[in-house]
Amino acid sequence: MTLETESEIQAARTAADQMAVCLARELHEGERVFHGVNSPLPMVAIFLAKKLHAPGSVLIEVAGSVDPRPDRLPFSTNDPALCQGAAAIFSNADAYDLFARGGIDLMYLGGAQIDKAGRVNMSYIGEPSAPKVRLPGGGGGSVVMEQARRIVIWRVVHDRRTFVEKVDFVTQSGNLTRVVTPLAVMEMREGGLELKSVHPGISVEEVTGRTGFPFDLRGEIPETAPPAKDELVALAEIDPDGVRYSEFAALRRAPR
Amino acid sequence: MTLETESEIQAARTAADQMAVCLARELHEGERVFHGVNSPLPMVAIFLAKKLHAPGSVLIEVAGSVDPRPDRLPFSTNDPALCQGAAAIFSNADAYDLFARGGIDLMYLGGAQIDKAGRVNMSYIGEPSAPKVRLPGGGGGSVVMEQARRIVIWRVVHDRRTFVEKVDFVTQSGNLTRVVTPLAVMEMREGGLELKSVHPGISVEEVTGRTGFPFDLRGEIPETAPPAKDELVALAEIDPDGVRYSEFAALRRAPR
Amino acid sequence: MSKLISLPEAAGLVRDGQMIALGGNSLSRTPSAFARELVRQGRRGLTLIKTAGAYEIDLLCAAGAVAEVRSGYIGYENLYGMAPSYRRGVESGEIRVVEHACYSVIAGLRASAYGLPSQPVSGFDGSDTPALSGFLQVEDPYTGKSVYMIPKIRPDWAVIHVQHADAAGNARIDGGPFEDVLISRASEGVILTAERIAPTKFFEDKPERTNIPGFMVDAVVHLPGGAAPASCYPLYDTDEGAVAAFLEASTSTDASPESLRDHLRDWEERDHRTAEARDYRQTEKTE
Amino acid sequence: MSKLISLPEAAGLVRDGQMIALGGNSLSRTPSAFARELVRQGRRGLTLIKTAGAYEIDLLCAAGAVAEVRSGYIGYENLYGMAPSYRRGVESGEIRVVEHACYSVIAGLRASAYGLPSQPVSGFDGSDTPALSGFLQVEDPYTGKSVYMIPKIRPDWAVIHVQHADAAGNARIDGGPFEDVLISRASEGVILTAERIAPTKFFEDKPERTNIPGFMVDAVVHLPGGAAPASCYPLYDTDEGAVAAFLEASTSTDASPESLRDHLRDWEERDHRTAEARDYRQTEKTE
Repeated sequence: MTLETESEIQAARTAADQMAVCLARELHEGERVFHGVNSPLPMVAIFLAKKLHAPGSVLIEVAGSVDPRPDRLPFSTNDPALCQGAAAIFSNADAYDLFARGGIDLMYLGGAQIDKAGRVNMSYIGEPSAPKVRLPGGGGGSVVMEQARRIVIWRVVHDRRTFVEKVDFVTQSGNLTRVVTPLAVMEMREGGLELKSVHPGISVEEVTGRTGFPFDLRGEIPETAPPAKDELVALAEIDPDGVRYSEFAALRRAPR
Repeated sequence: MTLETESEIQAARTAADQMAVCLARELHEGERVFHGVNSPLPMVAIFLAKKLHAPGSVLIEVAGSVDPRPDRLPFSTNDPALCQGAAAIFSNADAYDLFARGGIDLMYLGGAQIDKAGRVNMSYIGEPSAPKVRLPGGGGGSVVMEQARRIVIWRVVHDRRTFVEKVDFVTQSGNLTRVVTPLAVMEMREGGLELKSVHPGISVEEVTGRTGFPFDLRGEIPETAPPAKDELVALAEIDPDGVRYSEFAALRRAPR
Repeated sequence: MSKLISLPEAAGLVRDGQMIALGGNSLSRTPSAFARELVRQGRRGLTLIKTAGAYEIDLLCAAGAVAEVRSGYIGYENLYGMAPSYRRGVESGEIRVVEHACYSVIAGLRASAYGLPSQPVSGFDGSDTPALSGFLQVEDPYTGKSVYMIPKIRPDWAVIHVQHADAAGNARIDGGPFEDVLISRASEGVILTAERIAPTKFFEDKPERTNIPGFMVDAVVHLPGGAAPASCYPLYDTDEGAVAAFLEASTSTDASPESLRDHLRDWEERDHRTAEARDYRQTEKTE
Repeated sequence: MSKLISLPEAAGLVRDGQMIALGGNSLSRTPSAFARELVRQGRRGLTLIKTAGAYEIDLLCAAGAVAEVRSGYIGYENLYGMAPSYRRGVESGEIRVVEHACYSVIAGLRASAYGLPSQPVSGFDGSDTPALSGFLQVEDPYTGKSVYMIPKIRPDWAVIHVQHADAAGNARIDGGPFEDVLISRASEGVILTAERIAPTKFFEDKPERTNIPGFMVDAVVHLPGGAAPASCYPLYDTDEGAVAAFLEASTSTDASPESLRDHLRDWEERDHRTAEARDYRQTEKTE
């Protein structure tokens, strides 16, 4: 592992906090929200929203538990700890059925490649018949993206390999409303993904330089509201172990 | 209620015992067997077979329990008592799925009308659009008859209204092997239902006279093997309350 | 936020002309008190969904509350015979029937639960039912085999009587679940009547045993004995005398409307009593 | 009649070229020891079915045991990254992939469980997956809407690690059931590995809690710790060190065959020990 500089570490922490807060703000009171495997930031964001402005929202998480209240947030989002305090446990099929009949308001989704049209690749880099990289696959996402009412994508890497002109393979598309990265928040509009806001300390030029498709920059691009004090306090309370940092290479907790 | 004569009562008891034994003989060791609602005689027959020659057969009954061991056989075949001693309980859907994938060897089925071709009506007497009688419907039977490996029909009434030339409505058909009545056992052959055996004390003429379709009588029609001593002893043990008699009008237990 | 309301309030959620899936099976864990309350409130034009039904369907038919029934079997089994009011309603043309097998009712409910316009069902070859009910076939694109598709059945309400519920709507069923988990998923809304209101901790201790999660449920009525005269395992058996009395009254055609009023009056106190006064044995075991 | 056999005997039921559905999900309640035993026995040409898999799929891929994978997701989540042996096998063309969503795997399994040639699945518009995998559409006969049909997935074996089983094959799962009930219904045969062999009375006391009835099950292996290094709720957590060590060894391409042998040898004693010697905490609670 490369040794990270103190400033790189601090920047990553700031970005993780900003992303957790941005993701939490997307969840509204009373909504039903789902996160999949491999989703530490969305998991933290959901518990943050539930603590702040959406206490009545209902989390259905990928291990099947409905509205768990774990003692501590686990690093794996498929951890049995996420059954703690749940009053019900679903089979996976039961959860996907809920999506299929329109019962999920919001899902947080990942993606290895995302293009201007909001299409997501989680399957192959290169030709599927002879792939350069076999990615893990879309998991639940590749069907549910058009079933959840709203899809919010998060990526901790913001570069031209991730945000591409055209994805190599469309694992799924549909219902995308926001993309949250360490640099900015994008919004799905008629013409495709556009810059909604740029995080404090990040320039629009940096974002455009690290994005593989163009934005409409004719209007002013506002600054993302930084984490408010109550958001930071709540974050520290619900995630004292720093699960939200675990997706960042600079901050990655090495496996024991 | 009409008062039954002593001899009528005795004849009905004999017929019920004979039918229970004939039905039990149809279940083979190790098979999976299902009975539906409204099936006292098959229920008794299954427990009789399990006690005698098919201890390893598996009963899936309509209330969902798998291989129950009730303290006493209930009069309703949909009674919660049929959950006692079961190591598993199915939803109805789970049981029907088992049929659908070919997992049931034997099902006992009723039927208001049965014709020579082995087609069964449990739905309508007369035209379905303006029925003379709305029957209860086929229940599970109307799909599973072609899914179980073997279907055995039992009827406690043997008359020309039940065994008809052609049913008014085909609720279902398929996989029929035997029909057991108070008079005889019929067998499904190439040309349709034929007489396999006639119960002791019943003449072939009585059976043909009370059946609405013709039998091939060129060969000799054997007598049904009467209940053996061990069968009668086992019957008395597993059904001391006489659940097997409850389908016979002459013996019907009046509701309290 | 408690979802506990009274039986009259809960029955008031159902509007004339709506489609209701009824929980339980035959004379087991039937939402009987809820059906009686729908009759007291004069509900009309209902479409009833049930794989195999008896008393509560027959009662609603007796009251003229029913426009359509989609079911595999309606009857009381051999102890009591056919359902006279259902039968009369169908034979007179007052009640429309969509002829089903239990398994095709399940398929239609699955279509709804799975977000599909229709669900294939195996079987049904060699039956007049699909033609009568207008069930259509498609050709399986892989094998070329013809398969019947059952159109989606999406009830406005699932009404389910359970042994255990909490104020948030979490529900646990003891004994056979019948189709109750499926109808809770297939329906627009869910109304529970419950023998016992348990603390939420009861569900949190064994979340695997929760059949219906609270977020799917709209209303909970604390209603001990709410399945009677049907049975509720393991709390009480079918009240055979009450079933027989109801049937006797509704079989005599001339006395029917009056006897129905008597029947409803006989049960009214039990249906509307507060949960403290309990006729039916109530165990407080927590597994 | 007891169905209890040893792990080598149980793995011996699986033949080269068969299709296996694996229980659990990701690094939870994975039939890990069973997968290791398949590798020890040199099994080849397997088709693996799992909605979301990690270690046991990757291990079987590392051993060259796998011809085809049908899955929604194969990877270790962010703590460890992608599944290197699976990835290598697919990229080299050695392993065939039928690209799926988790929900389309479920649909294919449902087709098998429901006795259907194929099962419709909602969603999948606007995805390249159906075209790549050859999933075909039919027109719903009622609405005219196009629906993707997923062909039946009928595994030869479902292999499921459970907390509780008896000698007759009754099984109870604590925590999330994932797809395990479905794969038990969809598969030709069922093999259980179990943390604990309970008396049948344990199941009779709460028959509603039995996820898999014994008559569906062919073999039961008493195998405490059989999910490790994956977790088995609530008995043990994921052994992160062991997962990381396995990954590190299988990522260094040159050392791969040898390191795999080492890995199997490291676990052999635990996988083959008699049930008395237990590394993993074993509670004997009966609810």
